Amino acid sequence: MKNTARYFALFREQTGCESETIDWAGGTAAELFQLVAEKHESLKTEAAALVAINDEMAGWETVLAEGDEVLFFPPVAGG
Amino acid sequence: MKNTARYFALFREQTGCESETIDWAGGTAAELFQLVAEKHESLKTEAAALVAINDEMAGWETVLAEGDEVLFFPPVAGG
Amino acid sequence: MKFAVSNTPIDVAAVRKAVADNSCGALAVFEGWIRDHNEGQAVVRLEYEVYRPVAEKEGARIIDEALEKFGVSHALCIHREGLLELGEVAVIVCVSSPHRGEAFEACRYIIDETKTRLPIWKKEHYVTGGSEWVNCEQCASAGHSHGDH
Amino acid sequence: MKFAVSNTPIDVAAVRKAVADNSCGALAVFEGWIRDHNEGQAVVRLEYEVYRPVAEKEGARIIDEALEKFGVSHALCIHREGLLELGEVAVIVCVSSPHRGEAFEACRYIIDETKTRLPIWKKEHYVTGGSEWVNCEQCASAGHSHGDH
Repeated sequence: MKNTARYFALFREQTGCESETIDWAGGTAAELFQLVAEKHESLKTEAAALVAINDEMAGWETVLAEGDEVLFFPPVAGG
Repeated sequence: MKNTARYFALFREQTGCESETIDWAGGTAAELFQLVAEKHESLKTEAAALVAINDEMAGWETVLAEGDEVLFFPPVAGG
Repeated sequence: MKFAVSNTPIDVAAVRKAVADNSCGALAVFEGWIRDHNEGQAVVRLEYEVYRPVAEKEGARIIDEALEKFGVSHALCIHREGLLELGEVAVIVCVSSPHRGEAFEACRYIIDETKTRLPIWKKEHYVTGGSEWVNCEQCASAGHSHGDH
Repeated sequence: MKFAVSNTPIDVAAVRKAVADNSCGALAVFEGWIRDHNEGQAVVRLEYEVYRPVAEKEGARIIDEALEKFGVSHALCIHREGLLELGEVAVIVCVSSPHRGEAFEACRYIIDETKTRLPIWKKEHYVTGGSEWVNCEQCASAGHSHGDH
């Protein structure tokens, strides 16, 4: 199935990419992250990273649906 | 010995007096307050009252010296 | 200056600016406003009586305690005296520091101590025409005791 | 409005005024300022990246949680995005309520949640010419974990 992956801040710099379509077997948000981390070697897993699906904050264990847009947020630092 | 007693806010209204000289046998600030409370019947003892001696905050058990000016503060309510 | 009593309206922007510092990442502010009610009574204005010689000395002491205790960079407190209308600022506390935790704690400490240690009294004037001296909030609610006579 | 992202300087006086209310006796404010140093490095400016669609929704949620949890009257948070110079206000939180305890607690809650839950990132630009994305403060200091992957 197809999902869009979007990268922000540090992740965008590490992947050199803002957004890409991933065609894969499907699974959880965490599994998609693992897949794109294998593709982009410089993308480092961060324990404090957050994920949103279709503009709503979500858990890493959420199972993705066809066409979901998955936002990968590196550790946040507002304020 | 002689001490000056000064009254503020509620205490000034209850005694109808800003300041007076007390000629007495001497003792603690608490004892002076008791004495003036007997003189001014409408002066009500307040558990949260504070006392200052010569413009410094003090404890009620402080023994007064000749000429000390004793400030009787009703319960405070700043802010 | 660390603590002052003012008989004219408090310039909030000026107090804030007085603690500005490029080495500080955090500012915590508390303002006490004249509220239109207290314990079920409608209030029209408040009158603050301040005994300045002790209030100024003890107020500066509270600020010094906060600077020492919480290690903040700057702290300033201004308290009004005289007649105040609804919505006016009765007291302001501004604290700046590198990080936010200590700024919040020092700000809270300063306003709490200011309300219980300084010779400042307020008289509420009611819509009904009456007026009354207000008791310290802890005393009124919980029989809290500052003295022992 | 409860939460907003701004790409122009924050008007502190206007935010304060937005929570004014004659039934409130207390205002608690927090401001985050651009500090001239971080972890030993001299900073010249900061750059904030904000993903607005999620930040705005989640920011409004944080304010609603604070209103509900602490029972305060009004709460407002504005966060900057873009390039900020030293001393500029990066974020402001204003909370008003009848009494001060809940105003302080709600203000602290809002800034703490804002710093850890919203998709906002900052890049520090150093005097030496380099720049770096800043990690969330809890993660940097204590291996604090938000996710589980």
